[in-house]
Amino acid sequence: MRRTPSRSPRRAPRPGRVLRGVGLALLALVLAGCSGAQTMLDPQGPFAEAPDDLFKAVMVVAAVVFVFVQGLIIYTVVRYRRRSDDDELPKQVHGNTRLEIVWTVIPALILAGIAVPTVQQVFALAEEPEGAMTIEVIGHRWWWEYRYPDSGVITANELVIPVDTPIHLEMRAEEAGSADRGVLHSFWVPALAGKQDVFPGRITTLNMQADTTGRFLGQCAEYCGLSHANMRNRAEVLEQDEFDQWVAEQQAPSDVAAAFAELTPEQLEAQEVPEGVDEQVARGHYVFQSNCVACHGQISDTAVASADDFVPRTGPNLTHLLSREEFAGAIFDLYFREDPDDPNSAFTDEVDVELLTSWVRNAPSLKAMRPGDGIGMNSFESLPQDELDAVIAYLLTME
Amino acid sequence: MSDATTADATTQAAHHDEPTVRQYVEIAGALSVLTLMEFSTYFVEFGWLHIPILLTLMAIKFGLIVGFFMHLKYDTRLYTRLMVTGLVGALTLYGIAFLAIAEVPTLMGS
Amino acid sequence: MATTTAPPQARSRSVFSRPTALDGFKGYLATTDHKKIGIMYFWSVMLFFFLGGVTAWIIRAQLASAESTLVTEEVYNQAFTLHGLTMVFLVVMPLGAAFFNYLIPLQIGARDVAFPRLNAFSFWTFLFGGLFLYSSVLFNAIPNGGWFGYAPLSTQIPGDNMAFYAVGLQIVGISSLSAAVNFITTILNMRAPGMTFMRMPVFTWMTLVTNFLLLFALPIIAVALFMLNGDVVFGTQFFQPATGGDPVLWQHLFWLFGHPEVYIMILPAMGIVSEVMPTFSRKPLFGYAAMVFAGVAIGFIGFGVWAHHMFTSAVGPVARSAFGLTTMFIAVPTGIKIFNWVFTMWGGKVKFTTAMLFSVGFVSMFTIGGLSGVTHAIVPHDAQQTDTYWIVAHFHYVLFGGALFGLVSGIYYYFPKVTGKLLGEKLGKWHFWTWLLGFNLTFGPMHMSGLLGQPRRTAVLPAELGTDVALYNVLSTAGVAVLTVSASIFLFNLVTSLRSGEASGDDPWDARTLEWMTPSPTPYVNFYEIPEVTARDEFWERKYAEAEDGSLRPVPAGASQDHDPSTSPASADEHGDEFPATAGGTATVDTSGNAKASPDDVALPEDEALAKATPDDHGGDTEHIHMPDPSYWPLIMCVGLLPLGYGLTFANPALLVVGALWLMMGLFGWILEPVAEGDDDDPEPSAAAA
Amino acid sequence: MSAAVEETSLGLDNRKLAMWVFLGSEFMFFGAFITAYLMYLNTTAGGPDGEIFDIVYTSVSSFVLLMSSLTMVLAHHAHEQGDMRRMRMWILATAFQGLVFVGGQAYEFTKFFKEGLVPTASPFASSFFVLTGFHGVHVTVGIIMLLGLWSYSRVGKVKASQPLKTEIIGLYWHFVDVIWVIIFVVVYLIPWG
Repeated sequence: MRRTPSRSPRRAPRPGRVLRGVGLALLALVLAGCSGAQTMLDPQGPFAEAPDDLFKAVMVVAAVVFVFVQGLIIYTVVRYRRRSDDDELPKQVHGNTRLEIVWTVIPALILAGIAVPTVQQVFALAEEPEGAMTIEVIGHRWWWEYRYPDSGVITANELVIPVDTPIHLEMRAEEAGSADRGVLHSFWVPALAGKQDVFPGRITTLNMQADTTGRFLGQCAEYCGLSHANMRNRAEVLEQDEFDQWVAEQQAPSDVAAAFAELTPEQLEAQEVPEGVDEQVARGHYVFQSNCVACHGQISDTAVASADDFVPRTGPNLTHLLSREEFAGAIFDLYFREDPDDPNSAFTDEVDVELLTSWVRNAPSLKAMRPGDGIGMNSFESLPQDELDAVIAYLLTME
Repeated sequence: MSDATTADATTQAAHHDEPTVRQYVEIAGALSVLTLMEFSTYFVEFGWLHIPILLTLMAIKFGLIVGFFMHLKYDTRLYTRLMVTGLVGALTLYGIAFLAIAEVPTLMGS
Repeated sequence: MATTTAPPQARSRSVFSRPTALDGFKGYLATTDHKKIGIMYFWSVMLFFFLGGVTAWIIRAQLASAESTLVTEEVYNQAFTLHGLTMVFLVVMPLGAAFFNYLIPLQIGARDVAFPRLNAFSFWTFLFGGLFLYSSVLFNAIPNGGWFGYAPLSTQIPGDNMAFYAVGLQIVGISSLSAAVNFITTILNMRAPGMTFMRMPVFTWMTLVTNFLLLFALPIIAVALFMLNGDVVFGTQFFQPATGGDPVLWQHLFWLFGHPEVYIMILPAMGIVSEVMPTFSRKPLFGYAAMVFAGVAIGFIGFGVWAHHMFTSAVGPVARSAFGLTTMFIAVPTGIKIFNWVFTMWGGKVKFTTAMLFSVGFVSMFTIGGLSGVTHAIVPHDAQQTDTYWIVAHFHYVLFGGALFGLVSGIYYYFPKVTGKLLGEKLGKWHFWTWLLGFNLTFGPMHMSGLLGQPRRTAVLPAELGTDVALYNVLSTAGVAVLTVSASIFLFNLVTSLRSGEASGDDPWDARTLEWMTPSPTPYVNFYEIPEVTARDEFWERKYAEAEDGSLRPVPAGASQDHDPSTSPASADEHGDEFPATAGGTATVDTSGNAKASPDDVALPEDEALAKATPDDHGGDTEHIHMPDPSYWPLIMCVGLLPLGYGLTFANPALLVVGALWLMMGLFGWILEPVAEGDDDDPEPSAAAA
Repeated sequence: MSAAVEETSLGLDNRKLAMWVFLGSEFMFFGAFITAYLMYLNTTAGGPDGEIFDIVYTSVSSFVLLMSSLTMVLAHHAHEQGDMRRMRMWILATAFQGLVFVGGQAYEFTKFFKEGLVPTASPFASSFFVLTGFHGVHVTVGIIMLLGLWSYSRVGKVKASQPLKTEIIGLYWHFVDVIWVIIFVVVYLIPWG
């Protein structure tokens, strides 16, 4: 089950990278971690800010208590240490009721002070915000799926949301298309909100809102078995108009899919090449039909009218694969980075075809999965190389 | 009252006020009647009182058994406290857990 | 009375003759001596601590760099599951039990626990439970669902991995439950005359609270584990969403046990620190009553905070608020304890032995863990913290910086009592400072990596996160290296001190409580004479009296309240090798702690057992001292748990039957075992009275 | 009582105290099973629900178990008076009634199995069988203890001077009975639907 080297050389830290990481981390230490890919100290929206304010206030109190108690300990052990020649017994004090009351009451008062805003916030955060946009979040082993009931969009790994709009997530776990199978996950984008566990057969909710555009990282935070570490998620916050454009693009079938939609069943049966479609791409379509559709669903599934039409699926919808920047539970970059050494640098326009190919050829060798139990992607080692190339060519049309 | 026991040397001083055989049988009779009453609720509808009645009968039976058959009425209070701690602990903790489970929306299908 | 007396039972009823060996390997196998059992607990813990360390190394080596491929996800998942299980159930809990065993009878002035054979049973069950859990290695089925075993994942993992989890913990739980019944009975009922509740040492108090927590928490996990066992092995539907089973039920049951478990681990350490601090400050514990009250309060509130482990689960706002509040207010009794410890040292003459250093380290480190614990009570922000390294840092500050520092302090403090030798102070100081450094280096940076977003239980550190947390992870891994060096120093110190440590004398620390009144190493009978307790710090009160000017002066040797030279500490060195042999009794005892008994002596006529001295009979050298007899049956009975356990793991009816029959046979052998005298059976007084 | 008892701090016998301590923890044990049962009352996954119970049948076996508590306490009473013959008789009667109860339960279970109520059917079925099954295991252990007590008293291992042994086993037996008093009402009689 060891990952093949095809992944590690790409991702394994080189010495330079480690040094760079150390430098960055030192910087982060100086800034008290105010920046970072997945930090909980740099909230970007009201649902993360309110708890953060409370936390930081408590941390100030805790720091005062910390300094006081540790100072008291140090003072005591230094002041009252025994000199070697000192055999005299100290005064045998058994207690002091007044002192004891003091250190019972004062902490209780401090805690009561923390308790009031805490309880207020618990209830405030549980309310569904007004005018919220509902998105369904579905945890699979081991990737996240998002469904937009208003627009019929289905996507994976990267949650795309508009800025300044409250988002209401309705979340559940699913597996192999069954709503009451699956295990617990926890959805978490620290910059936007705290985490919330996700259950099979039950709906939990989470509110979030982003005040700034940008890309925020998260990952599954409830242990969900073998590849728990490889279940990451991102939130892509866009301006409202960019978001609307994104939705429109997602709703439109891809050019190739549209071309195939023109064909009659007989033509499809005969595996004909539609007009204006590259022959290899068309071949890839038919290979996809016989090997991939069972889990990933029809390519055109994305443009559906209502939530009722959603088809439960085992693998992510691939219609607009190239509109995402990462794949396989967001553990691999679909596009090259501007700086190959910096895993957080911006993406280029160039697809990492080699990585995508090796993923399709033998996914379980790159990511720990259990395809035998219907969890995760099968290996397609037995697929002839030309068919594999055709599928890749086909996938590369899914913009 | 206790006539059969006095002669026996092994009778414990601490136990001399324990029930006699006759009392034991009477308690068993009471338990039987209570069980019969419980049983009868199966055939009679008491409306909203149904569950409270059953629980009350159950509590009385419980009290009779632990109080007399298990001698809690005559033994040291410590035993009673141990039992009550377990009983109240179970009721409280599981009760709270039950309420906490009930507070969140139920499962989707089932 | 005609039916009363059967002739004294012949020894032939038992399959085995009652073992008599008190020394050597056989002596350990059959021992019912609480001290030997405590020592066996200790060495078993050392074994499991090593294994727990190995798993820790796997975790830290993997996380030392981002996107590491050193071990696979499967191996990593097994490692952190086993690490948690080992450290909680096979290290911290039984290390506490080692101290209960060795110290409780000594601290309350008893010769043994209430049920010595049950005590041996508890130990063997713990050991077999631990070995059972680790035997999963042989079946390539190491538990891999996390120590918390959340359903439905735990029920869906293919293979027998989580069956080993369910059954292994069940066995360990049986051990703890039987020990809890035993120790509660012992502490309530076996105290020396005059030892009222408010004169009990704080360690005894904390042990009592701990065992009550065990008593009421273990049945809950037992039920949960039975259900899990059913779901994993036998196809029941408790946690299966497909048929309407609710995974949240598992969470409630697990944490209903799991949170008291935290206090089960920390309270014994608190008790030890409460013994060490007064001794080395040469002052009584500050606010004894408050300390006891706070311990009891922690025990009570500890049962009411469980859902704070579930703030991001399917738990509604009312429950979130309620459990947030209880979680906050458990900090109050904890704070009371911390201030009382500091003020125990305040105004004292603090001597920094290694034991004291570890205790001060405990107070300091535990404070950090306590403060980060309060942040979990901020429910909205707990949704950020939970399942990150912030939590990992927190509970290691509580369980390592707290529980383990306290328990190690206890090892240094009580080593002379157990062995008669000092545990090397020079190496001890090296041990302490490297331990403190390594501990903070390992777990301090985890606060930062947690706040920066590193989740727990992830086999791979993502590259994009790795840039932020790389330094902290490297530091953590380096910290484990320091801890390894430190643990090696400790082990070396332990071994060399055992072989050639400096003789300690009976009371090397000028201590305060009853256990130090006995010679070191503790003789087989504990106390040649059960002491009469008149004060809280009984031993101290016997050693020091108030002079006319109000200051304390040592009481001259031989002038203590207790005139028997054999118990007087001042003359303890002088009584030499001649402890008055018991005339016709079961055991002749010499001061090296070895009792010699000949088979002929053991089978006593029953009426002679009546000569057993009452505590107020300070008859001196004519006293019979009745010690519990050794027995093989606890060990034999425990062996039956193995077929039963494997039967439950592999759904094998034949093994289940074998196990059940074995246990029944063991039980009957246990009951039928002839009693020499003074065991947990009746001394048959009425037969003689008639 | 005995010399051993007078020596203890509380003046109580260790074994009896330990039994009570243990029973305190047993309430938590059965409480969890009952909680799970109540939680899953309506979670039958389309399979059989509580309607399947035969109240008349169960009432009879409950009554038998209840009366076994009477014979148990009579056995203890006889033992206290040193009447070992009578004590043995009542012990046998108690064990016999326990056997009737367990046998009845076994019969009831097989009947349920035939009607489709098996432990793997639904959370409701699982929690019903585990709750009543563990109670049955407790009764069985009690029967073994009673038979042990009976045979030991025959060979003189348990003497007339030791009514405490009967009392402690009795405590366990009554506890098992008391748990059934709760189960009988909560599981069988209350029409939760």
